[in-house]
Amino acid sequence: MQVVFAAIIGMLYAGAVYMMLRRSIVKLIIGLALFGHATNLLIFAVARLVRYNPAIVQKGDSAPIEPFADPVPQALILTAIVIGFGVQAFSIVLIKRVYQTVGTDDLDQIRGTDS
Amino acid sequence: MLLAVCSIFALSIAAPFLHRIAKDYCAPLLALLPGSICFYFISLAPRIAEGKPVEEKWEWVPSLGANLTFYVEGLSLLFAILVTGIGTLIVIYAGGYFKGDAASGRFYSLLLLFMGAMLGIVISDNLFALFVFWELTSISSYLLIGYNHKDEESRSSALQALIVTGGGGLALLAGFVLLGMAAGSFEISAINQSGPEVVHHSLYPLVVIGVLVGAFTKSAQFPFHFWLPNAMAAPAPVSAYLHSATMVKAGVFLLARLHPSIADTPVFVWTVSIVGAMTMLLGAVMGAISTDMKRMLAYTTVSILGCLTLLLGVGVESALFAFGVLVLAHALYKGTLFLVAGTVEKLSGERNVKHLGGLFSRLPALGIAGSLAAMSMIGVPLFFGFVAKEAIYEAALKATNMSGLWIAAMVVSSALFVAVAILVGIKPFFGPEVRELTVKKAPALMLVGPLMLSVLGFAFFFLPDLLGKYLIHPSSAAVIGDANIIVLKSWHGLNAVLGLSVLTIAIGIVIYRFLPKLGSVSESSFAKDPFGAISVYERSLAGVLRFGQWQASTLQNGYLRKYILLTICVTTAFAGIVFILHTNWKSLHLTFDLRVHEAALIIVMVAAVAILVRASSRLTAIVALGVLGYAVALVFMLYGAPDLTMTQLCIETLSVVLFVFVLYRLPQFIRLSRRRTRLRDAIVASCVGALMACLVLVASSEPADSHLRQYYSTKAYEEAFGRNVVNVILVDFRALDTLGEITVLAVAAIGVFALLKLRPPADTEGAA
Amino acid sequence: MKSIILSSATRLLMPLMLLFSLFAFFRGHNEPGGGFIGGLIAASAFSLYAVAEGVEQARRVLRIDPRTLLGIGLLVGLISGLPSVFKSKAFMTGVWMEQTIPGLGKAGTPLLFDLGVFLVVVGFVLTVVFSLAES
Amino acid sequence: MTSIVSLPIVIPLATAAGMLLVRRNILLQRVIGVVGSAALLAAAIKLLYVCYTEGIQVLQLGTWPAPFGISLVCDVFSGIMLVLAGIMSLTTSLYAVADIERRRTAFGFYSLLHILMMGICGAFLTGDLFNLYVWFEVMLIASFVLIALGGEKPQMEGAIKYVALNLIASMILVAAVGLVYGLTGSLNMADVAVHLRDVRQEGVVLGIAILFMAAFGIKAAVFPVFFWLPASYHTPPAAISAVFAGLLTKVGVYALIRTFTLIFTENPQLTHAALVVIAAATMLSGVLGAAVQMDFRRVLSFHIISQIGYMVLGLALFTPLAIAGAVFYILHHIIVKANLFFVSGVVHRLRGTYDLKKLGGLYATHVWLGVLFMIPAMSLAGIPPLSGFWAKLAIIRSGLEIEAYWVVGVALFVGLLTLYSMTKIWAEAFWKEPASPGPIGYASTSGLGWMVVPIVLLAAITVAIGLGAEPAFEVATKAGQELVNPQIYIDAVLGGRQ
Repeated sequence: MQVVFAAIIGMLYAGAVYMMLRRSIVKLIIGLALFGHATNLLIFAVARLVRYNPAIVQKGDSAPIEPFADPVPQALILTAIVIGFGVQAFSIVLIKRVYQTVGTDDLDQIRGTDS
Repeated sequence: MLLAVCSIFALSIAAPFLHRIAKDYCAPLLALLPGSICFYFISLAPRIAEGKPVEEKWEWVPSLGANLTFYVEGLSLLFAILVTGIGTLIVIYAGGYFKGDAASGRFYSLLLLFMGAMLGIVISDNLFALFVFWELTSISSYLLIGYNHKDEESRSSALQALIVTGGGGLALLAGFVLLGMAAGSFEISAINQSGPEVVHHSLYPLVVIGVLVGAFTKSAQFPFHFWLPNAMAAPAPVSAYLHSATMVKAGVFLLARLHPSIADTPVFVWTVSIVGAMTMLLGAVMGAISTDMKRMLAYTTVSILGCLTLLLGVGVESALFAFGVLVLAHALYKGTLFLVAGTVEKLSGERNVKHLGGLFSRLPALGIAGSLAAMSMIGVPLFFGFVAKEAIYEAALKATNMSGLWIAAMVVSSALFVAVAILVGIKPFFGPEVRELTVKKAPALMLVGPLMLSVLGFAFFFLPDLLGKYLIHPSSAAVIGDANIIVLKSWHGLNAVLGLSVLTIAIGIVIYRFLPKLGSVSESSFAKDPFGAISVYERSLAGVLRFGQWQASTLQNGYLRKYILLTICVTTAFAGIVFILHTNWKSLHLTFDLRVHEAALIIVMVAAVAILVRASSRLTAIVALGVLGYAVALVFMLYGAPDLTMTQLCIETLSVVLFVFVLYRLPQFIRLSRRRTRLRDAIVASCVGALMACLVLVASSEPADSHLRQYYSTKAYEEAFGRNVVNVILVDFRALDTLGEITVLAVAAIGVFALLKLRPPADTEGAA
Repeated sequence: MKSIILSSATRLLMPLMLLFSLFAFFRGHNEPGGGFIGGLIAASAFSLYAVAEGVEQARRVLRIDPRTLLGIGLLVGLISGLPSVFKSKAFMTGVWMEQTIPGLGKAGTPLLFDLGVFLVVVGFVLTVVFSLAES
Repeated sequence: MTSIVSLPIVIPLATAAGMLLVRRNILLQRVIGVVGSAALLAAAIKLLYVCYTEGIQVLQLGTWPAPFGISLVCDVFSGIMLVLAGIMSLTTSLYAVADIERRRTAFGFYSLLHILMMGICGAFLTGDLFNLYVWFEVMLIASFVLIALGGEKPQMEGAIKYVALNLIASMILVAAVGLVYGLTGSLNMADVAVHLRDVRQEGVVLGIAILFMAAFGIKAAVFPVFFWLPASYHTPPAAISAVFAGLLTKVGVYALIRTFTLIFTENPQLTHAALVVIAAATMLSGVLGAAVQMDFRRVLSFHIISQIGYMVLGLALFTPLAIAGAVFYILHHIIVKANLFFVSGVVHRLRGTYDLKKLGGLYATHVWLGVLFMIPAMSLAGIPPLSGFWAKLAIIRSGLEIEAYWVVGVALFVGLLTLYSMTKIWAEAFWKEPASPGPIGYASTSGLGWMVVPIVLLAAITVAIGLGAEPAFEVATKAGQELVNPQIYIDAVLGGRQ
């Protein structure tokens, strides 16, 4: 299971990088979104995947019943997802505006500020 | 001491304001301060002559070894008197030179800044304090050379001087640090007492390189000499003060000051002597074949600096004695000549010696000053220059190595000086009138300096005992210790040295006769750039800039995908190599147990990614991305994370909506990259993927050790009163993360709003 | 594109969704849910309304500019951390009421904090949706 | 009362959130912006004083003990950085009164500035790796919006590069944090430092170290991953450029120093040796880029990179003096670099352009501006007795002490080129005769005083920490001592719990 998930994460990273290296500004954003998925899964997988119960304390107990999944990475991923979403929303609108002001979605033609 | 230096700095800051109030009376007022400091130093002479140096210590930055310690012995005293004394006269002179110039307050400010710094150099005991003042002189020199800043040539000369002396300064800094490390102290007095420790230290070669480069650049030694003639773009007071009497002597001063601790090796002796002798000859030749008065004086200054360096290389007692005499004599006659030349230029607008002549009737006082100084420079008896010349020949005769060679070089260059002195100091006044010049009347303030200096150059010939006892002898004693007392004499009687002096003058007059026939030499390429030092400087500067241009346009090429590519490649390669080399692959535990629904989910994800990267329509891509997102949500569900699943589902939906909303207005995908590029990108991408996969595998095969998990799950309900541990973590255990997270959301919203609603005003859009 | 079906469906759906969002919010401390999910649901309710009735109308119903919600939400989140400071405990320490509120369980500053999250999420989604729709 | 440690986060957030509620009142926004900054500065100074005199201050948020809650930790290094953030916040707020026009202010400039400050201060304070990532994101999103705020074409072009490359850095960072959690089961930096020593797979630890280096390196703009900086830093208004140039990249350097003195210290012959090479290349590449630029702000932008190299070098040399030098360098550079950008803004105000070819003649007309430019410019070039000299001296001295001659040579050469490019600006903008006498673009002197006050303030600080370097250097030395002895930090955070 570990191996398969490691491979999937690797594939997501590879896809993300490939998309980011394209010239289209839209693919860049898609690449970043993929990157986000890959990273979330990485956090999830590296903290051990277990087919356990969620970490919820049942009525009458004082702690979740073992075995239960580690809640820490879940909290981290939740934060990361939300942050990622906020950033992504901004980025999407940004590229829309970039396209409107610059008039192209070809990144190779957006070079005005470098030289 | 500190008070002296600081008061000059304070005056420097006040000068522009003072100038605004006092106008043309400003200069004499300003001169009061350096004048009184000069008298203070003169009053120290008897005490120092008795071998009692004046010390003063102030802590500054002790953590780095930098303190404001001052240590005035004979050498410092000689230089301090020169700096303040000539400085006084220069300030007065500037009062006439800049008469009526409303902006000249800045000039006084810079000049006083320089004066304070120069005084600091000659009296500092601490290496870093000395360095601080050293760099201040470079900067003030830069600003003063470029004083006529609208002139392109002034600016580039100023830059040249700054780059050369600044570069040397950096070498010097390294040299100082190493010297301090080798000697165990950053105080020069302590270093000089440490005996042969420095010379035998393994750092010694580096110390010598650093110190010599610093001193040679500052004192315009070959091959760094070229900046000095170009620095003549500065106004005359600056040339006379900085580039003749004081700043350029800082280098040789430094070598003299450090002489006791670093000079006692063949490497030092030979390098310094040879560089000095070469510079001496080169400067004299160049001076003689030039026709521009200021350049002639500048080149002879280079030559004198070479001679001083040579004397330090020779290093015997009489050489250091001669060093002191020559410093004094040169300051007097060269200062005069620079001021005379500057005055002539200012009043007549001409500084080519070919065109000058017969000015005595119109500028009698100046003519007297110029010819007195010229006589001193020639070395005519009854002038202090004669004493100096005798002293250096004497020193060369006593040299322990290559004595003959040094004498020959000295005679040749002194003979050339004769020609220069006649051309600059005598011919303009007493020579035949070459062309009609309109000459203005000389303001009195401009005459005080030249007359005073030239008269002193005459008077000192008759005061050998006084000068020898209180100035010259203490200065050489400071360098070499006072084993034997050499008496300064004006007249040695008929001996070999006198013969040499006579020979020098004779050759000099012959050269003066033949010089007009060499006139065209001054236009030759050799005269403009002897031995190609300038072109080396220019070519290396241009080379550095071309390389800079190349690397900037190569790296910063504007292609975002190349930036990303390089960023990712570097990271992956570096992390990958380190990781692979240091990993123990045998201890991995790999698990493969996959259930059917998990396998199905994975196939969906693989398919989604495959479709995504190959998608040629935006809609396909967005749908594939959405499917992938939902699949990830399912993964979370399978492994015990319901909160994540819900959040992921919600957010994925919102994302898809947002994508559709916005991206639909953007153009269709076109396949822009070539096949080879795509292949390259695919390979890079695969490497990244492989690395991350391996990292995950190895990291998760370490034994699990989550003490956080245990703590949170037991405390969640009992102390934080929540059953959903994930949510308790979010709002309590790690609430700060969540606070940051909602801040991100809030800012993103502000950003989206601003992007959509805040458009630039139409006019700026056009301008940008 | 105003459709009567959508508009009447919205009028029915919106209160329900808002109620549900409160439910998700309050149950979050003990079951999956919480301020974030709750906020998203509430925001969708208003978004739906904006689609059905137009942004103008939605803004009017909301009464308060979504960007002000952002500010309030952040302040609420921040303020929830302060009571503990006055009890000379560390910033952001949970302070709980002694009694439990029937149906909700214990109330305390972490819930207030979650309310801040809720408000910011609503403000975020609505700012984005409204300004996109208006542009 | 360790809750004071949280003030540098609380104050900017309260200020920013408060301003969201008074969006329409520009005057009120400006007042709150300045007052909030002053409060931040006051809190930071107090905090620095406390941790200088009493040692490391730790706040366990929510009273959950480390490593379970999030710790806010303030050592002297953090304290210095916070004070600098306060100074930058205050000066930028003042400068922005005149520099940021009404439309940008109305769209939340001050809120964004304070949220940026919140993120920066959070990053300086946090003792938790994931929390560090969160603060980086707060900082980043605020900077995204600030760089794009106004929507002018160059801003858009710069923003897309800035956003893309910085997001990659964030992704690398969060992946690395995830891997650390997988390895150690902990996120608290002190705890991680302790547990990472026990990990048997050295390869993965080093791999993670490199990922951190890359993530922070991108943020700090080191060679060869600095592209986003010259592409974007000269596009927004001067006030924004200044706070970015001064403070923002230094957060990356801060994080590098923090992680590579506290967490990844087991293998310095690999990690720190690599940093030496990176530092040298960064110094050179940046200064070479700067030497050939012909735009005021672009010269300054490339210089940031070059100077980052010095700071990284201080870390890489890894001796107490070198690290103190790096800290002092950061301190000096933030003040000086921001000031230069402020000056460039005034020049733009007066002449309507940043193009050095078109500028000129300012020395004749505005001597005071010349003086105000020269102070930070010469300080940047390391001319004594200004602050930059001591910074450079400390690093050069420590380099020579451990016989790293070649890199010292590079550093000295870079110093010379720095001097060259500063004098280039001087000669072109101040000395040279301008091509045309009047302003080239939009020029206005209204409200100029608001822009000059911060410049004078920062110049005074530069002179003060140059002439009176000892107190500042003593603080930096204390910071350096704490950094080279990570056990002090670990003990302070974890107490007896190891």
